[in-house]
Formats: sequence, C-alpha cells, structure tokens
Amino acid sequence: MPKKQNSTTTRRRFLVGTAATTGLAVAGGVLPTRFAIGAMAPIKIGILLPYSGTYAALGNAITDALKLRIEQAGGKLGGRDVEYVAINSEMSVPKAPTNTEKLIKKDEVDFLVGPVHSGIAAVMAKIVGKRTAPIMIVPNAGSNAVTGPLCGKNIFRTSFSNWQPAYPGGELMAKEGHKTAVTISWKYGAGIQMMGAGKEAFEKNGGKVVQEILIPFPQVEFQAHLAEIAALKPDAVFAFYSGGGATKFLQDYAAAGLKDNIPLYGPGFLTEGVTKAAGAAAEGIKTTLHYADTLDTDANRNFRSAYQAVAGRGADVFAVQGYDTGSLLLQAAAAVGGDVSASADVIKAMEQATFPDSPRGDWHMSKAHNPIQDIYLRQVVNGEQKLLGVAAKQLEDPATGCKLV
Amino acid sequence: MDLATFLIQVLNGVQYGFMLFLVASGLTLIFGVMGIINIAHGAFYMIGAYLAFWLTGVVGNLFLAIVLGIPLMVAIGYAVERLAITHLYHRDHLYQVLLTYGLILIFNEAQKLLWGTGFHGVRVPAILSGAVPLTDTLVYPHYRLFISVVCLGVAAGMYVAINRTKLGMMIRAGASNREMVEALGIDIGKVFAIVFSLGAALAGFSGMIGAPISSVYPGMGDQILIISFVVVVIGGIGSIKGAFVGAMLIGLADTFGQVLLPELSSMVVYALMAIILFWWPQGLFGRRV
Amino acid sequence: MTEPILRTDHLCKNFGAIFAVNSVSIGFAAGQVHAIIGPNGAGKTTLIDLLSGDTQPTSGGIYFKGRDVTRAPVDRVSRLGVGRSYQKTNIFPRFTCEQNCWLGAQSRLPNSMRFLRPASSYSQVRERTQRALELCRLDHRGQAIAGTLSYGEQRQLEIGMMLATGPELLLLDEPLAGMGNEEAADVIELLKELAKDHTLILIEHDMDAVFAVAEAMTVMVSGQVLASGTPEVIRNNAEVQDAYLGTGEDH
Amino acid sequence: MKMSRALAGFLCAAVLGLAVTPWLAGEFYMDLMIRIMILGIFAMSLDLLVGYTGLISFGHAAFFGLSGYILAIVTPESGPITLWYALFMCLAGSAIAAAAIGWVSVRTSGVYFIMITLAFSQMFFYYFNGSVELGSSDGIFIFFRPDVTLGGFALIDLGDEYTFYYFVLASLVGSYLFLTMVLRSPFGKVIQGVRANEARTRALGFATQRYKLVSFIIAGTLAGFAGFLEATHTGFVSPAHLGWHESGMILIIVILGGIGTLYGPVMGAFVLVFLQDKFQEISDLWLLLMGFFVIAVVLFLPHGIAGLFARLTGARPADGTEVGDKGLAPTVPAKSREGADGGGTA
Repeated sequence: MPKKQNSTTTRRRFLVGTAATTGLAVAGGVLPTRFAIGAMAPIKIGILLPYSGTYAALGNAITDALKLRIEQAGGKLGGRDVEYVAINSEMSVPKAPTNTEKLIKKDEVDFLVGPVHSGIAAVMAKIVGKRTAPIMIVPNAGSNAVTGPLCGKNIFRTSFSNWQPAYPGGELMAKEGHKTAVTISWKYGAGIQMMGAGKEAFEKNGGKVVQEILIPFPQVEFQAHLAEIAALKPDAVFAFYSGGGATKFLQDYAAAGLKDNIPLYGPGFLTEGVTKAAGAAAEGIKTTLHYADTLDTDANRNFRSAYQAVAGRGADVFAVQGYDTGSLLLQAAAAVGGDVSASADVIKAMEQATFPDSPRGDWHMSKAHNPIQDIYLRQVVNGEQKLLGVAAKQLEDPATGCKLV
Repeated sequence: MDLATFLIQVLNGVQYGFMLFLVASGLTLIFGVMGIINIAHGAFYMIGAYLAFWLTGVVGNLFLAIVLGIPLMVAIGYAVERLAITHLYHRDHLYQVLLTYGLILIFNEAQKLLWGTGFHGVRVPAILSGAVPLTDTLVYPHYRLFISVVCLGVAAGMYVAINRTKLGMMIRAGASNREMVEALGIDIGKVFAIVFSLGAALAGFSGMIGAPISSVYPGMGDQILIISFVVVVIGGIGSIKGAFVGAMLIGLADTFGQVLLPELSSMVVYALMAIILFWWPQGLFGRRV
Repeated sequence: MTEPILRTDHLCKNFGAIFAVNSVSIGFAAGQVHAIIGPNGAGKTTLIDLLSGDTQPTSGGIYFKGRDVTRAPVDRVSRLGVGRSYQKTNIFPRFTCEQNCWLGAQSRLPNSMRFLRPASSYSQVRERTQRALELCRLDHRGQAIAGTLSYGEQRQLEIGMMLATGPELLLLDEPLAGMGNEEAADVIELLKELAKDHTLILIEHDMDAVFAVAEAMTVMVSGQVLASGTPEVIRNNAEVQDAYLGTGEDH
Repeated sequence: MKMSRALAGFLCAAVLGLAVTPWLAGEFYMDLMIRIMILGIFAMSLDLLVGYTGLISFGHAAFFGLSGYILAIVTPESGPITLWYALFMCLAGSAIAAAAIGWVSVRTSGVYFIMITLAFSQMFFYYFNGSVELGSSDGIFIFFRPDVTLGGFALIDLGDEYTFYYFVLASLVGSYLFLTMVLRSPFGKVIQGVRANEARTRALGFATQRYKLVSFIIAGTLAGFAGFLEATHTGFVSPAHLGWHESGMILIIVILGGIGTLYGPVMGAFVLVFLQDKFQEISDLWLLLMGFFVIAVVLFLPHGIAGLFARLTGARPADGTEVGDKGLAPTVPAKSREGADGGGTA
C-alpha cells in the first residue's frame, strides 16, 4: 500500500509557508497553487475501513476490489496517479471523528471512501456534509440516514440502503404463503432498519409479525431466543445478521432443529460470504440482495476471475461494492480531466454515472445518491448462492428525509 | 412461559454456564495462585479456536486437533509467562492489566497475520452430529451435551488435581502463602510458570472445544473476556468453586434476562454482579482479608 | 473505685469455632498503665483490635468513658480519643515524618472535607504536628522519608502519629518488639513520660519492661482472663506462675 | 505538592505553546490539540483516583460518555442551548451517577474495585447500546454547540473553532489548578493517605470510605466535564464512548504519562495521540506496534513520561506522591492476595 512519507515533509514545509503567508492564502493565492499541484500530484483517496476485528474481511474485500478496478483502467484517475491513504477504522465510532478529520484536514484527500459501520457513516457524513470537499463514497454502510436525513451533495453511496435488500425479503415471505413471522436481529441501526423494512413489506402483503426480537449488538448467544421461537411456532423467521454473527446464527438455528420446521428468510447478508463457514446450516435458505455470485453476465464472470486472481479468494457483495466505487471514481475523474477540485462538475458526473460493467448488473444513482438497482432472489444450493430471479426490479430507496429529493 | 419452555431455558442457561466455567476456571486459577489479572485470557481462547480450525483442516478431525493443540497452548502460555508475565509478580494490578492489554493487541494482530480476517466454521465431529428431540420443533444437539459433560469432567479433574496431587498441594500453598512455599524449598517461579501454562491451555481448550458452536472469527476473545471476569469476580477471585457457581448464575441470569427482560437483557449480568459485590464485597466464595 | 475510662463486658470474638477472645471483662482505670500479658495466641492482639475498633466483636460490649463503642469502627474510636500502634510497624513509609504526623493532627479538625485552603495554612494542625514530633523525639527528622528511618525510629514515629491525634488513651501492641536494648530503653523512657498524662494499655513480652512501667496487669491465656491486678498481685499469683511466667526467673 | 522550578517553567512554556498553536498550525493540528487537551482533562480526572486515591477504576469512561449523552438529550434540534445550563446538566448528571456508582464501589477494594467499576460502566454501555431512541449502538448527534448569548449577541459561541479552542485550553488549565488546589487541601492530604495506607488512615480517625466516595465523585464529575467538551467537539456520542476499551485507553494514557503527577497524564494524552498517528502511517499493523509499545512502557517506564522527565531534570520529590519513583512504584508488592483460596473448593 503506498504510504505517504514524502507528503508529510511536504506538508510541514507547506505549514511553515502558510504561517508566513496567511494573508496571501486568504487573498485566494491558494487556488492557483492547488491547481498547479493538481496537474502533477496524485489524486488522493482516503479510505476508512475496518482492517481488524470482526469486520476486517469486509474492509479487505472492498479495498482490494476498488484497487483492482482502478488498476484495470490503467491505474490512473483522469490521467493522474492515485495515492491511497488507508486508515483502519477498527469499527470504533469514538475514533471516527479523529480519523475522518485526519483524512480531510491532514491528508487533504480528494475522495473519502468508507465506511462499513453505519455509526461511523453517520459521523463521517456529518463532517463531510458541512463541507464542499472532499466527496464521500460509502462502499457499504447501509444506514438509511446516509442518503436520508444526512444526505448531501458530496455524499454518495455505491452499496445499498438497509431498506433495499430487506423490503423484497418481506414481500417474498408473504408471497410464499407464510402468515406469521418472527423477526430477529441485532439491536442497532442496520438491524432495526432492515427488520422494519421486512416487517413493512410482510404486513403490507397480508402477513403478521408476532414477535420482534432484538439482541444487543454484537452478542452471539442465541439459544434462549431460539427456544422462544420454537415455543411461538411462527410460519417463518426473518433474520438479519452478518459475518461471524450470521455464521453462528445459522449454525445454532439449524442445530436447534428449527431449520427443518420454520423456514428462514432475510436480507442477503445472512448468507453472504458465510456459506463455507456455516456449511449445511445455510443450505436452502432464500435471501434477497443486490448481488448474487452466480449472476450470468460477462461482467460478473470477468470480475470474479480477476478478483480471485488478485485477492486469492472468492468475490462477495462487498467486493462488488468496492469495485463499483472504483468505477464511480474513474468516471468522475475522467469527466473533469483529472481536475477533481472543480467539485460541482465532479458531483454532476457522479450523479450521471452508469455502471454497465458492474458485476451486479447496471444501476444508477438516485437523487439522494443511493443506487437504484435490481434486488435478486437467491438460494443457497450446495454451498453456492443460486440465482432464482429478480425479486425487485430497479428498486429505489424511499430516501425519507433527504433534502436533495 | 410453559413448563417445557422453562426447562429448556434452564438447560440453555446451564449449558452456557458450563462453557463460561471452562474459560473462567483458567482465569481464576491464574488470579488466585499468581495474583495476576490476565486480560489476555480471552486472546488465549481465540488462539485455541483458531488452532482448532487450522488443525482440524490439517488432520481432518477435531478431537485429534485438540490433542495436538493443547501442547501448543501450553507452549504459548509458557513462553508468555517467561517473557512477560514473570516481570509482573511484584507489580501493582494496574501494570498487569496494562501489560496483558498489550498482549491482546499483539495476539489479535498475530492472528490476523497467520489466519487472515475471515470467519470460519469448524465441523462437529460426525459421531456427535446428531440431536435429541426436545419438543416437536426443537432439538438439542449432541455436541452441546458433549460440551457439558466435558466441562463437568474438567471441573472434577481440577478438583482432584488441586486436592489430591503434589502439584495441587504446591498450588494451594502458593496461593495462601508464597513465602512459606519458598521457605520449603519449592521453586515458586516454576509453580507459577506451570499454573500460567495450564491456565492458558484451559482457555485454549475452551476455544477449541467451543469452536464448532461459536465459529471462529477475529476479535472473538474480547467478547468472552469481560463476561468471564464477571464470573470470576462473582464467585470470588481464586475460587474454582466460586467460578463454577458464578458461571451457573451468569448463564441462567443471561438466558432468562434475554427472554424476560429483552429491553435490559445485557444489563442483567452486570446488575447481578453489582448486587453480589454490594453484599459480598469479596465475591460469593472469596476469602476475606 | 471510680468508673474506668475503658471497660469491656463479656467480650467475645470467635473465628469459626475458635474463640480468640472469650468472655473478657476488664476495666481500665484512667491514668494508669495497664499491661496485658500472656503466651502467644492468648488473644491479646485480638483484644486490642476489638478495643480499637479494627475488629468487631462477636458478642459482649465495650464502653469508653461510659459510652457504648462496641460496634464503633476504628475511625470513630480514634476520634473519641483512643490512639493505637500496631505490632507490625504501620506507618506511611513513603511520606516524610512530618507528613506522617500531619495526618494524625489533621484528623482532629472537625472534618477534613475541606477543599479550598491549602492544608499547610491550618496553623493549629501545624502546631499539633510539631508537638507530636517533639514528643516522639523525631523533631530533628521531620523531613526524612519515614521508610528510611531505623526500625526504632519508625516505632517512635508510629507513637508520634498516634500522639498527633491527641488521644486520652493509648493502645500499644508490643511497642518494644524487635528492639535492641538501647532502643528499648529509650522507648521505655518515652512510655513513662506518656504515662504522666495518658492512659496506656500495652501488650508486651518483655517482662522487665512490663514490671518497670505497669501499674496494673491482666494475664490472658486461651482467650480468657487468667488474672488481673497490680504487678505485685500478678507476680505472686501461683496460677499465673504456672501458666505463663513459668519458673518466673527467666526474666 | 512543591514542584521543581524546571517543571514549573516547562508547564508554563507548554501552556504558552498551546496558546499560540492556532496561529501556527493548520486546521488539522488545531483539531488534534483540542482532542488531546480534552483527553488530558479526562486523564487528570482519572489520575485523581488512580494516582492519588489509590482507586483503580476500569469504568471511568462511564461518566465521559454519560455526560455526552446528557448534552445530546438536552440540546434541541432547532438551535444551540445555553452553555451554563448544558454544563450544569452534564456535570450534575455525572456527579449523581458517580455518587451512585461510588457508593457501592468504594465498599470493595483491589481487583474487586476494578471489576465493579467495569461492571457499572458496562451497564451504562448496554443501556445506551440498547436504547433505540438514543440511536442504540450507532450513537446520537448533537447538532449545535452550546453558546452564551446576551440580548441576541453571542458572548461565547463554542461553534466558533477558535473560541472553542481557547475554551478547552482554559478548561485544561482550570482543571489542573482545581485539582492542585484539591490535593493541597486537607481533603487532598487524606486521600493521599488512603492511597499510601488506607488502614492506617482509618485508624488515625478518618472515615476513609467517605473520602474515597467524594474523590470518586470529583473525578467522575471532571470526567463528565471532559465528556461534555468531547461531545461538543465532535457533535456526536455513542455507546463506545463509555465502553471498556475507552476506559482502558484512558488508563494507558494515565500510566504512560506518569500516575500521581496530574501533568503527566496530559503529556500521556499528547504522546499517545501522536504516536497513534505515527504508527498508523508507518504500518497497517500499527496495533501490533502499539501492543509492543504498551508492554515496553510497563516494563521500562513504570513511572511514565513524568518519571523520565523528573529524572532528566533531577527534580526532587516533595512528598510521597509527587514524582514517579514515589508513585505506585513497581516495588510495591501486588496487593493481590485477597480472596485467594486457590481451589480445593471445586
């Protein structure tokens, strides 16, 4: 990973300069300087993702795919070199303000990519939203708020809103003839929002949620609640967990014998990237997500083999989100010939970006800067995500509370 | 809650308690005998789980993996004791907490370097993959029963080892009067090294045997650490019996807290701890000073 | 006979099945030096612990100047005017001698929940501290770190800390323990001087010292009082000679 | 608490340096210094407990975070709240919480005290973690910084970065002077006695539990003050602000700086934040470096930076708790034997 030893010294010299010529800078002397630097200096991409702890795999997948996409396009953005400044978010919300400020004010990045965690996303969006630069691209965190109440001109998302993959899941559950359901998830933003969307869709289509179980994040002791579900005997269970939590939930659910009696549904994260770890416990589970491994397109096949080659592991939805983040950056920089300081033009280019070569199929930005995308229906068969069809065509998040809409 | 559900929840609570006991017993042993607060205990648990995952992949069987993994854990524990912990015996708790916190950071990063950041499952050995039906919808896996039996076995084994063996005698003596043990010509340093290695092995063993139901992922040690401390403190630091009772209390309180007080479920165990320490400032079976 | 300054009434303390102190009733006359003697394990230190409030009795009562202090904690007993020193030197080894005594002196402020003025500006505390240092003959070592003093000086310091609290009654647990002859002689002198205006209760194994200073004595064996009276009475008590003084000529 | 001339000079120079920082450094460093100063106040408050009262709290972040939540709750979404009112609510809330937690906690000692403070902070953590109205684990925003207005004219507007910077600087100096005053007072002498030898202090006539409790309340309230500043600074508070990692981090800062010195922990905050910054630049494995660093501090720098500083300037300790080698020195035998029954009881 290119680090920036040299830029530190440059910056120190720059600081001294600023102190001496504060007046000049205020007078606007900075702008031409910046452009002069801009022509030769690399475009800086700040990355704030988890590289340790439970979600490290997500951070790595996103980073690897992002770099892969830019390498595929020649390793340059709008003709300029690229410099990555990556910070491990450690999934720590208290550290998020400092980390974000550091990337913005110290490293003066042009683009800010991150995060995975919705809480950190809110912190970043709040800081970035007050400014005109840099432009923030969320490659995962699904918090509805980021493209809702916290949305902003310079805040984009290439992943999903929590509402998107969950709503079709609730619909599916009702369509498959289930009348009653229990929802179960972690008690945090993503869990609450996804369960809310699933419940909304399920009840709109004639179902009834009989119990909503929220377990404190990130606890993974499910036994007591599984016994509770067994006693309630609903027609179906709608669940959202991800990563290690999902593996454990699926295993416990199967081991308790519930899997054979009460079918499990959920947003695709429930089975995404965990099928190998969960093994038989994941077999047969139907989920809805904006991606499926087995999408039968050239774009997807090419992406998967290229990613496997550089990363040494199979691609997942997180890699796809990182990859599309790369595509978005390429289009934005190309539209302005590399002069990313002209932020209004960059934003316009990003709003109009298209993704014909996206592994998940073509999608585009909504007015709130969230993907309008297909949501697929998948089922785990022999440890693979088998594509059953499209659950919702070009689904758009309601973006409640966003002033851009 | 009908009677059947109640009994099932009791079963769940007791089983969770057994698992907690396995982790907490090593912690309380190190605490009680050596006077060391080892907050890296959770890291040993994590390493155990990763060893189980890795060795199962290599040799194809969890039991064999555990047999191979335990000596490795003892070795790791021994190395840590010799290199770091040995400097802490005459230091305040504060420094013990800090140094072992440093160890957590190192172990977490080492885990990342060795095994990457993905999460993994460990297959339940075929012989134990069945289940006992409890109700028409619910079954209870054999493997969970197996863990409970193993935990009881470990508890009994520790009881015998501490009360009936020479090492146990030295451990008991070391816990109550270090000077006397030294005066008797026993190398207390050696006893400590053994105890620490055993404690690490116990934590590792918990991680290994629990791996099929906990799954294996980065940072898994942090979660179990705090709750293990709660168990140890409730029971009284250094008391194996206390750890056992504490583990049962916490297992049941947590299970029923989740069902009966879902809004406050995670606060329940900590509230229980505060209440117990209010009435028994040294824990339930702690020795008064 | 006047009402004793401190009196116990069937005082008991047991640890499990073992009675360390068993139904002890003693009256300590004001202004006297009262020695408690007895073999090791007789319950002497436990008795002192009960009197000072360091330990709470199982049953029975303790009365200081007619006031029931049976369950009073050690800090309250101290504020009522009972000072104590410990068998094993108990000082603040990292503080200077002056600071050691300072805390004792400061404890006689109505309360120490005072946050604004520097402690050093309380002149009455300063004077008290100084007087205590003089009394324990350490005024020349005020700035020395207590932990660096000689053993004998540390014992003196502990008495000084106690004196700084201005007690009427002193509980001294083996004040001469571990001292050489010369140091011991110094401390005996000190005790004699203190006896002029304090009540002293002391445990001591050095019989010469005991007979040199004590005006009353109590002999304890197995947690119980074997005999009580003047030194003369005790010396001539056959039972005591059997049980404790033995041949009596060793000393 | 006499201090050497070199030290006094150094501290004055440091404050002067902080005062001119906004004029020399850029936006980022100004921001970083604010964060460091806030952590400094937080660390000093813990030093009162750890370094002067001998109470090792592993749950000190509870007050830091709680105060932030109080600010979030009292700040309306429509506009700023009056500084004095916000401050009063945050400090009163922290003080009440500290009184409640302290009342139970000071009954225990040693490891049990460490653990019971941890338990209480975890209870706070899970309360906020589970509170959907307060944003559960994602946290909650504070949209406006408090201000003081008089007839529509903003006298103190913490929304202004420079005003806020100097407000925090004044708070740091004020906190230092406040704690210095407390430590010199009769109360301060008692708690230092408690730390050196609690049993002896009791036997001298002090109801030590009451003093420990009051010390706990003062420290908790000051931590709440730091939490107020932090929440104002970032406009955000989350359960992680009161989690055990945060409590552990602040303990590290105190020890790194040098316990029982007050100024040491502030230096500790400075060093740790900058070190973190540097380690992050050096390597992806910066946590590994941090781990080795923490261990090195424990083994080779038990008196922290302040101890090193004292050795370099040859400062003589004035009393038992002044400088490093008089502090919680490594030669103190671990007071860890409580409750050891070593089994035989299974």
